[in-house]
Amino acid sequence: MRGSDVIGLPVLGRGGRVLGKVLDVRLVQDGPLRGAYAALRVDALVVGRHTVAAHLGYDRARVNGPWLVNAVVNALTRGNGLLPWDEAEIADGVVRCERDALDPVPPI
Amino acid sequence: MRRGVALLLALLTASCVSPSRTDRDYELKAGNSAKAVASSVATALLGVEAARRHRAPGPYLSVLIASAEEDASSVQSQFDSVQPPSAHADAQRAELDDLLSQAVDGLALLRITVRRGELDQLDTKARPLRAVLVRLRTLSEEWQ
Amino acid sequence: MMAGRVLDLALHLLDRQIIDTDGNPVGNVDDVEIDESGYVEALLVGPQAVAGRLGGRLGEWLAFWTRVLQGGTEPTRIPVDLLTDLGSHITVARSRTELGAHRNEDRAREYLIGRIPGGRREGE
Amino acid sequence: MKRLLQVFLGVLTAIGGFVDIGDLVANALVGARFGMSLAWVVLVGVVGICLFAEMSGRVAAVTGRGTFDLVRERLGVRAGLLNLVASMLVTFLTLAAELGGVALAIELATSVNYLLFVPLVAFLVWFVIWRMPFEHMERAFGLLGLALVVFAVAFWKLGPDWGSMLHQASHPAVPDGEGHPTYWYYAIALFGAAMTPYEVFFFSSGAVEEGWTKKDLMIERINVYLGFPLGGLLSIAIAGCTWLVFMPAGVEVDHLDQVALPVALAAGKVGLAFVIVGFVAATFGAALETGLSTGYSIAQYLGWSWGKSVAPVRAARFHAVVLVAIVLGAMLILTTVDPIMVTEYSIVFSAVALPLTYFPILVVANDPGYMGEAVNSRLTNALGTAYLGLLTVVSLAAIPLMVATKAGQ
Repeated sequence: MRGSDVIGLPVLGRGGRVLGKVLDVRLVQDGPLRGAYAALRVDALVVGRHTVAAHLGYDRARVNGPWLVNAVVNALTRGNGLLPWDEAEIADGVVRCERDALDPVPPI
Repeated sequence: MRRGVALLLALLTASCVSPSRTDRDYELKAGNSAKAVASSVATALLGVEAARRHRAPGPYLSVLIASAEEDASSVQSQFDSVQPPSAHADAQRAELDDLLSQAVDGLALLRITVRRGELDQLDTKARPLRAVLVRLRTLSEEWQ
Repeated sequence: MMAGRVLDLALHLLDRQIIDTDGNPVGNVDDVEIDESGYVEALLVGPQAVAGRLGGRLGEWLAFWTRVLQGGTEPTRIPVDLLTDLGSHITVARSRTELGAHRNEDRAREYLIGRIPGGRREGE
Repeated sequence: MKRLLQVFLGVLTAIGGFVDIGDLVANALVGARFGMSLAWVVLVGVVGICLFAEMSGRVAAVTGRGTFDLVRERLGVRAGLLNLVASMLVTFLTLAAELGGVALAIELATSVNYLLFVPLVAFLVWFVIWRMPFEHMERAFGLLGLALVVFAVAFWKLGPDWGSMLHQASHPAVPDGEGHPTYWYYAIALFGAAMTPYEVFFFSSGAVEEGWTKKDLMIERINVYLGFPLGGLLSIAIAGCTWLVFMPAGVEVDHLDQVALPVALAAGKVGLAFVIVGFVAATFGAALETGLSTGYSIAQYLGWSWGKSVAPVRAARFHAVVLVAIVLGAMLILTTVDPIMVTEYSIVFSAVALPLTYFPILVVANDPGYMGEAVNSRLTNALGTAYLGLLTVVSLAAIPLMVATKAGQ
């Protein structure tokens, strides 16, 4: 599987309700040692609606200026949520899960 | 990519030439043509002024006057290709076309003089153009 | 095992510049390969990987021309074992020739730039 | 002492490098039609380019990365590509316009048709990029471009009524016989000429090439904050010259030869010689910058080796892109399309494309992950936000105004 196979897929919750699309894949560096680093393990999917807004770094990294841009981007990314990887089922170009809502996205 | 740009430019400039349907349209077109040629003639006359005061060399003046002449004659041929909608417009066409021809001829004379290196004669040879310029301005204001 | 560093794929990995062991640019992280059990196996570099991400007509078009011009359908693969730094750019412990990510650059040199006099002088 | 000289030379280079074919044409045209009533736009444009150049220079010095490297990281591969294509179209048009400008300037001195010079000019531009060290290149053409200061001399000699000039500049009004849409269309053209995006691609990539660090930032700021405003004053002097000479005579500026006429009238043959040298240097220098910018941007987006600081064979694809761009630019001009018209379109499309690169740079300049302590100050962010709004409005309004006014007729 490639990263791009997951990013962009629609995410459906319980009863086929649309929760958004996959904006990003959260990785945790806690696997066995591979070279200089511990292996990167897929931990969760970041789900939301606005792709470009999510990549600017305002929602998860520590970017917070200028004020107005921050406010607009935060409004666009407010609904973003996290879906743990082990609850996600990928088939036929959609991600399904048995959920009504997503977990909040902790900043990095 | 180049073709795309050319196409875009062509589309954007295509709106410049259009048939005129009414007398008023025609008059506006005539006025604008008079104004454009007046601008070319005035440019050339400023060049003549620079030559009279020995402030511009021949090669530069030759480029300046030649491009003014080229502009004027292209405006004239565009104006001539517009269909006059009425007898009144016919009269306007005759009047302006005559004037535009005088302007183009006058500019050509200046170009020939410059290219022969006779910069000292420019001022004399530009005399008829001054009268043409005054009339072009009058018409362009009248037909606004 | 202690809790490791958290990275977001698109935010911290994709599109970052990869630098080889000699300090030469290898390319960008155009995609990543993830294995069955959810571990990142390799970084993928090259137009073949970009085509997959672009998708649509543009992606097909890019894939087609890459196949015609370059002959391969597989991007350059950099196993994660080779990564030595994951920061604002990513460094790897091999040269770009060893990685096999040098062919296009070589081609531009061979057919065009290397043939122009002065192309081989030192940089300033 | 040596440092002082370096700063001095840097400022002079920035002044001479500020003006290119777009500034020459836009200011001359606007001066003849609108007098000083659009001078305020140059001021707004200069503040904008200072802000943008300072931010991107700082980002380049701290991260060691060029603009499109970061644009792709922030916007992703798709939006980044769209951005690259739009910016490169504009830069390519500008490159073609500059090549045409050099040829037209040589025509003024020789009266030989400019088209004959286009292949030679294209070759020379490529050759200088191929052979000349970066710093010498930038400096030589920047300093020669200072010959354009003769416009300021000519303006002073033409003896404007300073009081009425100041009044006109500070109480802008649409002149009689011009419509509001035309006025705003030319305001956008003038703004696009002052704030051309390639200046920023070149400036930040140049900073990476010259290996700037945080320590060089002070010199960079002085260059920008002194050099660009003085370059802007030079632009206003060009507009002033055509205003005084052409507006009363009812002349509209359509050719580069006309731009030089006020200087000939005021300062004679020597003045004219300065103008022609200045035209050649300014347009040639800008042709180098735009040619390099196409290579920089594409190579940065795709993660290739780039730059003049390595041997050409080690950045073969970068040099190939530069070469192809120059050849295509020369071919566009050789189709006999009017270079002045290409210039006018290039500056308006510049205004359209500006937010595409401005916005990502503004975001990265606020990202402590890249910038550490060197993130934007509150003042920079306040100004930065105001300009983001302004650039967006300008970008959205440009094309509709172009259609409505039939490109300013």
